Amino acid sequence: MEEAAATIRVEVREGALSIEPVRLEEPGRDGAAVVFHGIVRGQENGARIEAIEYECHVAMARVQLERIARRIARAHALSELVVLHRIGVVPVGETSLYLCAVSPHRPSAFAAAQELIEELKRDVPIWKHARGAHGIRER
Amino acid sequence: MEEAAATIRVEVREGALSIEPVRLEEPGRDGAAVVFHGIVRGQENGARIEAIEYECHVAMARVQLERIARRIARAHALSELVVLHRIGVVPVGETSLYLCAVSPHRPSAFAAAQELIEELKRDVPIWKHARGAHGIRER
Amino acid sequence: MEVVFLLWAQIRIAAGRDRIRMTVPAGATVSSAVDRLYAEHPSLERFRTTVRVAVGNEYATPDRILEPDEEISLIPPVQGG
Amino acid sequence: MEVVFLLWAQIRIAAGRDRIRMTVPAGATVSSAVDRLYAEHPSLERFRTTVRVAVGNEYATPDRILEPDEEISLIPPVQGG
Repeated sequence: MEEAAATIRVEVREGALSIEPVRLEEPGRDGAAVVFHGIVRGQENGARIEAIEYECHVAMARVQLERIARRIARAHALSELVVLHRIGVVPVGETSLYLCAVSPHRPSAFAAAQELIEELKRDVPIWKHARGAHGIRER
Repeated sequence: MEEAAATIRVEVREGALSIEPVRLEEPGRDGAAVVFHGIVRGQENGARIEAIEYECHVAMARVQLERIARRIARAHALSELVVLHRIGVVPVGETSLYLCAVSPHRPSAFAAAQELIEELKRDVPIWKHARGAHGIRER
Repeated sequence: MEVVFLLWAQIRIAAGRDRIRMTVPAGATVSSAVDRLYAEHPSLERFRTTVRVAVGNEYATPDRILEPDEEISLIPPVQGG
Repeated sequence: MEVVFLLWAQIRIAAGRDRIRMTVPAGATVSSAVDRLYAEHPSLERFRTTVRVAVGNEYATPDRILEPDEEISLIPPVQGG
């Protein structure tokens, strides 16, 4: 069973993320689920902010993220991998990046989650713009 | 704010875990939440099983786990740390260990989660007994 | 033939627009088109050392041959997550 | 004075019970009490190299002095998570 391709869900879009509780597709196979929430902080370069606006080359971001997810799921023999990136305006305290890696084994789930974030932060065309208390922003 | 002591919740007990969605106590402070589910697999040493029965020195386990959690929360400047270990009979596919580490920063949340699991697996007095399809077990 | 440069983040802001159409010789490579862009828009030259170049949805090598109307993105360091 | 050994997992199963009361001299150390346990219950001796010893809720060093009625746990390699 561990050789089968992983179930992968990748989304890059505006609006609150559709985060579901971890539910295993095949109970008995998997021993570990690692979930990550990347959350918008209230400070950016020392200044108080109210939100981050994420600019995104959406078509390219989806292609790149999908490829990264597929490569990492295979490399770590994951069973399931969900990656959701919210774009547009994301208020402070809300999740901009959600990730869930399910695997038979714990180390691979942790390694996959961390690698995926590293690669996302290197290759997926998304940029941040801080939004201050008075809606001041750079464009 | 990052100097304040973390909010810590540690539980070791029978019955399904009281897992709540990640909710931040202080929005704006935290940028990362790492959640881990350790799940009972359907195989143990190559044989099909139906459940794991976790034996536990409960009083000692609570003391040890609480101390590990406190040390790790401090070492990684976490904001919140939840560790729930289910004991007694845990059916295949259900969560035996739940962990949530909330931090201003991503690397510390990941490091804390993984370190906590390592230390738990070294020092917290809990033992596994496989339960087969016919309820056969070793005691 | 015509190609389209898509500008993102600080490059978009510096240029004051999100795309620049440009005429290049048929068979032009990514690097020759990019050189021409910087020559025609010298204020963008300062981004040269930090941007990566994509064609369509894929990062592209400098010797990649362009087709008519392809979209060339100048990708400043990304900040997702 | 009396102390109580608590037996866990494979040691409990091997002994067929979960505790053994034992009389030790006042001021006995953990290591002297454990030595006496193995002397009186040689079938448990084989666990000696893998168990860790706790008193109450804390792991204990061999030279730890015991108090009356303290609980000494023989902790085989743990398997939580």
